[in-house]
Amino acid sequence: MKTVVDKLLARPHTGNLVYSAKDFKPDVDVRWCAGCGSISILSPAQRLMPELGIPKEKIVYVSGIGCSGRFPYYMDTYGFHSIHGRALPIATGLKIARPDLSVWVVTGDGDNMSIGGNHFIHACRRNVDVNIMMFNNEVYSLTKGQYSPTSRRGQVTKSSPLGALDDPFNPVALALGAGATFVARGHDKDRTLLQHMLKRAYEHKGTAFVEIYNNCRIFNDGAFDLYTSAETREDHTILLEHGKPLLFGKGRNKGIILDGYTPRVILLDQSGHSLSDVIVHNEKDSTLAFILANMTYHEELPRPMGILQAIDRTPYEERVVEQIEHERATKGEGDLQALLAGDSNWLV
Amino acid sequence: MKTVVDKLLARPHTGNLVYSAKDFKPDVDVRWCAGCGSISILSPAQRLMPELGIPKEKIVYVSGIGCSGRFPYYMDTYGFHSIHGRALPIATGLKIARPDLSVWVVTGDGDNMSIGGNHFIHACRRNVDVNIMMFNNEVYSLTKGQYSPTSRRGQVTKSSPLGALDDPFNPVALALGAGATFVARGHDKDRTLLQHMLKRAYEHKGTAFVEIYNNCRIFNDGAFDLYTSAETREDHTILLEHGKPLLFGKGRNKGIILDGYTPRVILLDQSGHSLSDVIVHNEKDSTLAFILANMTYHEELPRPMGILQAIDRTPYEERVVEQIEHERATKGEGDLQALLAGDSNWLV
Amino acid sequence: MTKISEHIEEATIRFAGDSGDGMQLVGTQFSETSGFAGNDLNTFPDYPSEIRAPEGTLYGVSAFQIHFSRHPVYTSGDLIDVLVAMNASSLKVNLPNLRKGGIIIANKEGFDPRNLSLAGFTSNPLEDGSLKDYEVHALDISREIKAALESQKIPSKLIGKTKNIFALGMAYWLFQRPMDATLNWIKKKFRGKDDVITANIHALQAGWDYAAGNPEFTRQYIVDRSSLPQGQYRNITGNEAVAIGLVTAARKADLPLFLGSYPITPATDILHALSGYKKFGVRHLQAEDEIAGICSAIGAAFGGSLAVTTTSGPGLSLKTEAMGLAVMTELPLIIIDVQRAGPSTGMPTKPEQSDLLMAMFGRHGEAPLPILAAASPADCFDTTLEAVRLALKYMTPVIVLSDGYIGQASEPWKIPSVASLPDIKAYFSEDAAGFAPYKRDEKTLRRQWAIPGFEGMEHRIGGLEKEDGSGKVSQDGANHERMVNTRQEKVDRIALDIPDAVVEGESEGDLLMISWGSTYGAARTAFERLRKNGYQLSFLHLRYLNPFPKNLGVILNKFRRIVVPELNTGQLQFLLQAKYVKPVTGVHKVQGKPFKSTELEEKLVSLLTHKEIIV
Amino acid sequence: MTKISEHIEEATIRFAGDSGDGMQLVGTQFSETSGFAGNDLNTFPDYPSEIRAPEGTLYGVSAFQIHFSRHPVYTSGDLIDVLVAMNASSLKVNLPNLRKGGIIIANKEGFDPRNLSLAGFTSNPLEDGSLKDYEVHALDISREIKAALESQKIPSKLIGKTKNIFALGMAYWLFQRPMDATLNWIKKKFRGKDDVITANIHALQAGWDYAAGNPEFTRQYIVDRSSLPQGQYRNITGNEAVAIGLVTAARKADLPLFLGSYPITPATDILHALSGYKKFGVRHLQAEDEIAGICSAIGAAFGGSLAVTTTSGPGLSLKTEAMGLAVMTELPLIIIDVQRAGPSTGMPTKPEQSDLLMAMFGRHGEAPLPILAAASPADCFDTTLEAVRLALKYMTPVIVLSDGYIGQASEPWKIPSVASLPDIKAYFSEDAAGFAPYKRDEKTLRRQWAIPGFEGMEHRIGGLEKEDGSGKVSQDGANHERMVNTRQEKVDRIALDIPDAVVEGESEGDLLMISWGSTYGAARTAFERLRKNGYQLSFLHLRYLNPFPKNLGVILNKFRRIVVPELNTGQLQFLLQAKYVKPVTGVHKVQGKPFKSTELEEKLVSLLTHKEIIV
Ligand SMILES: Cc1ncc(C[n+]2csc(CCOP(=O)(O)OP(=O)(O)O)c2C)c(N)n1
Ligand SMILES: Cc1ncc(C[n+]2csc(CCOP(=O)(O)OP(=O)(O)O)c2C)c(N)n1
Ligand code: SF4
Ligand code: SF4
Ligand SMILES: [Mg+2]
Ligand SMILES: [Mg+2]
Repeated sequence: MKTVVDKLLARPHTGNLVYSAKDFKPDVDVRWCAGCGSISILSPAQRLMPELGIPKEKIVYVSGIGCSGRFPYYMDTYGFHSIHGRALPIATGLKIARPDLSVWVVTGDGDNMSIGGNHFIHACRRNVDVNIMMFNNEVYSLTKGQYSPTSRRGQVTKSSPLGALDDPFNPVALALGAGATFVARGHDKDRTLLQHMLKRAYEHKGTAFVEIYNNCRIFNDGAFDLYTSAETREDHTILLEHGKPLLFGKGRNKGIILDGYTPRVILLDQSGHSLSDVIVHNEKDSTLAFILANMTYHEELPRPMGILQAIDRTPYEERVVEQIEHERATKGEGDLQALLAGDSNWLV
Repeated sequence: MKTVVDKLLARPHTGNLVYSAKDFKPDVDVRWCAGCGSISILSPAQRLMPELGIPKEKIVYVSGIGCSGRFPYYMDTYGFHSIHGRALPIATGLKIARPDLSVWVVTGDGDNMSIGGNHFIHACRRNVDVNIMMFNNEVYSLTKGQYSPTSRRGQVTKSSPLGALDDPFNPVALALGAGATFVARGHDKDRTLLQHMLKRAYEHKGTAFVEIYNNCRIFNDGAFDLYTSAETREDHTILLEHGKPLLFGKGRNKGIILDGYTPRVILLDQSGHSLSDVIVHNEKDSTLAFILANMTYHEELPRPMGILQAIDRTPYEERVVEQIEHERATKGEGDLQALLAGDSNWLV
Repeated sequence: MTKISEHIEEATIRFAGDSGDGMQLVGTQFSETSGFAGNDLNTFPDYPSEIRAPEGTLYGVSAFQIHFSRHPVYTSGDLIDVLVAMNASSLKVNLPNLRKGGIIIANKEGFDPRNLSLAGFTSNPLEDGSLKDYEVHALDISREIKAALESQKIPSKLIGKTKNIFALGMAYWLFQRPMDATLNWIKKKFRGKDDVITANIHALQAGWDYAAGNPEFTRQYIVDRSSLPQGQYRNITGNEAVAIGLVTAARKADLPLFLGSYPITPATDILHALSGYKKFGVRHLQAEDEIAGICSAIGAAFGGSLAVTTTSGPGLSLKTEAMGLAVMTELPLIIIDVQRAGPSTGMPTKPEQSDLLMAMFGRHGEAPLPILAAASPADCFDTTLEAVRLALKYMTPVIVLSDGYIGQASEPWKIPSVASLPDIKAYFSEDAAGFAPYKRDEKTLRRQWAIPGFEGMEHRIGGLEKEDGSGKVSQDGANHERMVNTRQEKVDRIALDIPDAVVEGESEGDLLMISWGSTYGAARTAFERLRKNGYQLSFLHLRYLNPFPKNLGVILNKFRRIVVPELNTGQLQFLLQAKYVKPVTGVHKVQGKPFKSTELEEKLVSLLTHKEIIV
Repeated sequence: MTKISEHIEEATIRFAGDSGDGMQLVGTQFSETSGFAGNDLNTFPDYPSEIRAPEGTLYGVSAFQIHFSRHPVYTSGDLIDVLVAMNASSLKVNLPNLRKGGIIIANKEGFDPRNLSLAGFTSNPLEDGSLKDYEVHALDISREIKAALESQKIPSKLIGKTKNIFALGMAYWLFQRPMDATLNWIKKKFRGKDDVITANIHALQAGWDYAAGNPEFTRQYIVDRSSLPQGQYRNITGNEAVAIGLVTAARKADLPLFLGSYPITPATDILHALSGYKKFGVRHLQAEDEIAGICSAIGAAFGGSLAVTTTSGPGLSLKTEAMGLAVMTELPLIIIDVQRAGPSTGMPTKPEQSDLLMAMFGRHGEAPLPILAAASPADCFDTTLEAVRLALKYMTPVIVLSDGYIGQASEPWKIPSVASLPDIKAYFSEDAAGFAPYKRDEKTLRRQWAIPGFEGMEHRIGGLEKEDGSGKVSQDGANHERMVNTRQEKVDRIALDIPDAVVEGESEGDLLMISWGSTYGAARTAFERLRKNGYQLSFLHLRYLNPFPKNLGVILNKFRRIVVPELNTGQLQFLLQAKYVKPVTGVHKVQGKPFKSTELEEKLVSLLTHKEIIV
């Protein structure tokens, strides 16, 4: 049965549908520090929006608290700058209530991995169709520099003056362990890759998790240089491409093979290794995805960038709708008067 | 510097140190339903205690809320029946403050995977030396039968009269994704295995996670029969033993091989397969652990029981103590008067 | 054998036995039948916190009590007239509440040595004369059933399952109740299992016949139809009333209904009911915890749903931060708290009214929101509708307080026709031109409800303080003060939109009793009885706890003494004293049990006879 | 060039510039130096919520204010006497608070067209005469430094970094301050970087010389030593005072200290400080969220630690359920809430006093606990010690309320000798014989503290209601009521163990002002000034908000009018009215800023001149 909301939403979009990136730039000044990685993440996101070909009023950005949380103010769509760690449950309720919307969550390593950790793993499990952009700067920035669940062991911060004692989460491994269907990683210095992954995340039906390395100039400057700077990045990252062999390095002369279950680096055409020994990436193989995810903190291995896994599973909100439709199809629309009357009643 | 607590705890244990299981049975009647799996889990736990060879006052059981939460009342040690989902942070604080204690957490699939999920993954990451017994009955029992995060999709419960829409967590996979060092699984019908695993969990330095299938007679009866009943269990479970090939089935004539990264069942000495093709279990290999964990919901594969992974990583509380000792060794014991005086002060 | 049949005004019967004995079931049947018979009634199920406590134990006793009358009934009864005790423990536990001279129907099987010792009896009360003050009917139910059903050659394992039905049959005879409703129910419930049907039907009849044919039973009691207003009736519990109230309100407001909830006793029934209403398009998320429950509801509210979250005390504690967000974002949201005995886990299955001050103040910062409380099972329906009306009209979260007593108790409810129900309206933003998210309606101060999908109204909301009107983030001091006051003013203005408080009895004078929530039943009963006995006092029930009705202050000043009975240590008392700076006498009970009307009666009598104020 | 030097009673200087201009740093130096010079003082850092807001913006202005005097000082000053403005925005933002005739030292570089437009100036205030009411000294600091340091051939990028130090030098000249302390600090701070040291040393001197040699500067102001009691002093912020207070209390009680916390502005400094005190054996867990923070502390308390959790409003909201558990398990626990402007995220960097009612009632069920509030930065130390004393002596969680103002403000603190500090004792169970976890001390009602490791005292605690004494789980109604009352009584008895409230001024009469928390400073200043001006009024400061001092009721009844200034909409006012049923006049400010003493003064004067009660 249609409600007034359905009727209001049925009104046709009257304005132009061909947008440019700047249609998504509200005229407020961006309050991130000059040189903050977040600024470099914002632009591919803004450039992606016109590509979606949907009315901007159908797009919602939900964020938690953190520097990253300011994102919605800089994207001229509907937005919700919620409370710390709760962007995902809010987005979940919104998407279940409104499957017609394109729902994005912008969060941070503290917001999503620390206080929001439970909502994150349950989002991965439920597979509601929301796209998660996690700005990982390996520190709590808005609160001026404490270690986070992705900070490295030994990292010196305001709350770990003698070095952090925790080992970090491996966000992509956590997502896979929790049952996420779409898991990817990128960084603030490669906007093209980022825009591509965000597009894929948008197209993916179900929860899409994109970890984005984000350089915090003030509290953790250079944390990702090894993986993002022109000099070192070829040798220290590997770009995952579906169906392609895992090659990297200047001149792509290095590859990843499995010895036992453990990934190792080989030099092509040396020590008798050939291209055929090299692992071929397969987004649909969740075991491989986990093997790749586990490469993360091994300094002798390149850090995987790109889409680790993209498998299909019906999004949760579709199941909700199906169940309702099926029930209505078989039992008919609910009769309110009958509900009030109940199964057994009597006349006085 | 020693505090009064150190002094009080330095008092020697005066009583007998040779216990029997019944020394750990308080004289209260067990209020679990007749035939509840929990009762079968209690006894191996009680039988294990004397084996530990430590004074009972050094043992603490912390639980959350749920049927499983009653456990501490049935174990005559120190105990804390806390609030829903919070047993782990309480145990974490206790263990960091008191590394001398043997700290056990008893929780349920709702308590630990639902409301307690964040504390669970952070415990796995931090690796505080607590032993987690998760009673998984794939339902919320104390609240009289709603589906839980480990309930199967389609499961009909009071809160899913038309079938649950969620896919379940795979608790062992989640633990691995979160970085757990010790991950095991058992069930209420095999007390010997259970007692053995709990012993190993106790010996493990760091967070030990033991998922225990627990039959709820009232709200989810028979959920695990396939894996626990005498007729079916050999064919539907596989016992993981370090260094041993993965064999199962009546007469252990079936084995698990990897085809690509995917486990498959083979019949030994058929279709040209021999024992040498069969995977050999290695508790120290976290990739293998994940492969095995992923077998969980594949009905054509046997369900792994036993210890999936046991790797070494310094427990968090030891790091805390080390950091303090090191600081004291290098900078000396803190001088309170100096702390009050601060770096810069003046005379009036 | 001649039997006397006596007309009586009212009676209270209690079925008590082991968790496994099916007492809840026969209790429900007896109340349905009493309803059909035109009585007004009130029931209360009373079960152990253990799921299946060991058989025969004191803490394992499960009971169901029905108070039925030819007059209006407001409580499930103070004292028991007829106690059906299936075992020794259920006798032991309930004897203290049995009226002297009351009837005991005891199943001897439950009084074997093991049961007696579990109940802590040193000798068998059925034999040692300790029950001489009561009319005791002891029988071996199984034997009687076997005897009666011999002919039917019914498998004896089935017979064991019909003991409760046999007892029900006896109870029906005792009150001359027609059995057809139950007979139909049996046929429906066990459709397909013919042997079960026959067994039960015969057991029911056998129970009736046993009493009829047994010289011990000399009297039948007839409770005549009550003068309930004409109409179609059903029995309804408070939790059911909330659930269908929400569906109704959503239909009335023409909004989709969203529930974000996490199970918790005694609120879970609401989740259960709503999860079954798929036909009505209800979307529900059983969230990972209470925080996700309310946050998902906030998200759904942002999307244009009538959003609801349901919980009990511990869950309300966890929702505090998100409630503050709902206050700040000024989104409509219904928060239902079925209170239980705290603090902490407390006594989860027992009712209490101790969340009022937390509902009022349990958020950091200045975060006011409206609070309503339901007075009875049926009133849960109306209160829910009213909460929704206010939430939508003022764009605000609203807390509805119920409790474990009215949530699970039931009473007859006159089924309203949908058409007759009050209108409820949602106010969506209409015009993109000049749109601003915090532009307010002048009268209600309601802000805009512009949901994603509305073209040209793209905007951002959140937890940071924002500029009034534009809704832009603002950290300006003067603006903050204005917003804090506006949020308060918005709630205060609701006082102009709700009915004035109504005083019953003397319109002014010595003593005014004020009840709220489930205290209503006992308070009204006591009030009416005292009035009947010629006492001069007044009575007022408060549904609206924040804001208070606008005439409340004036009313308070018309009385020398204000008395507030509460199942807490004086929370409404505290609010009234703070707001009206007038001393209030509290009557407090914190035992995880509702007031007995007699308790209040005695208290009031002593107050009315000693004139000095007691604070 | 002759300069007059004038002795003045007190002054307020404010250094204002971009986040990057190092204003906090020079502000700190100026206050240290003023301390050394024997002034009493009070400082407040005032920085934007953005980490590094864009340069030159209004919202990016970062400032540090110092109020120093030869008399006792209780606030960081109402009006600014000297404003150092490094750019146009910092002038724009602070002008409203600059005393007419006040001095402006402006860095011309910050007044270029771009800066002017960012600040919203249409013309340059340094030139358009709009500042004629002030004494303006405009100069191009970089140029002056270059000129002065030419000889030193210092790399110009370094020079850019010394502008703030140059300005500091000017300020030092203005108040004839010795510079040695700052010189030493420079040498210490930049040890190893000789060029930086020289650059700064010369810049400082250059600033001094510039003022000294500049005919525009005709006057130096001398604020003489105050009559602070003799002793060793330091500057201390409230957050520092809490941190070292906790370490001290733990030492005094001879307990290990455990902190379970999650970062949140403005409380995080306490976590920062304690995480550095490893030498003192402090164990801390930066938890995954506030719930884990308090729960880990509860676990540590169960294990025998002095357990603490620190947070601000949103975090306190999240801790509610666990606070209830701490109340139920009766474990000692210190909960520190550094309040900020709410509701929800609100204005995170601004102070407010709006968590009082939540601290009091923000838990489901009846869950009373003691509440203390600190009055000033230094008072945070004593209040923390007192909170620990009560937590251990009564086995109860205790909430300490501070706020973002006193948390970050600093004042001179007379360094106590450890020996002189009050004793604090932990009460552990001694005897396994006859041990029961809820056996109580008769006087305090304190239950047993038997920690794991104590032989023969194995027991279980938890959130379910338990039998008094034995501590066994009990769902018995009478026991529950007894326990609810006992938990309340235990808190109430603390009133017998704390100092009586003290009235200053008239011991009875017309008007009594009651302050709590950080309102103390402005209230006392206003009170003393009014007394000096011959007004008759009285003043009382409340450290203990639950329970209130036992003589408070008696005191209230001695006055016709009670006035309570609060940075909220009347929360203490509400508590007083509810408890003492006496009307209280509230003075409310909810602007994320502390009261100015002059605001209160005016309000009080109007009250004192219009005698009718205002509620
Ligand atoms: C309930 C609550 N707890 C704590 C805070 C304080 N807080 C704000 S942001 C933040 C951490 C942010 O870290 P991250 O998510 O990594 O964001 P970043 O600033 O690094 O982008 C914290 C602890 C808060 N606002 N609310
Ligand atoms: C804060 C809070 N929320 C909800 C509840 C209600 N509750 C008690 S136990 C439980 C779920 C228990 O499920 P599980 O952990 O699987 O334990 P089981 O009873 O199945 O052993 C819930 C939702 C509670 N006690 N506290
Ligand atoms: S503090 Fe770090 S993360 Fe935050 S805006 Fe500045 S650079 Fe970016
Ligand atoms: S309800 Fe289920 S889990 Fe709980 S005690 Fe009974 S059988 Fe065990
Ligand atoms: Mg971060
Ligand atoms: Mg369970």
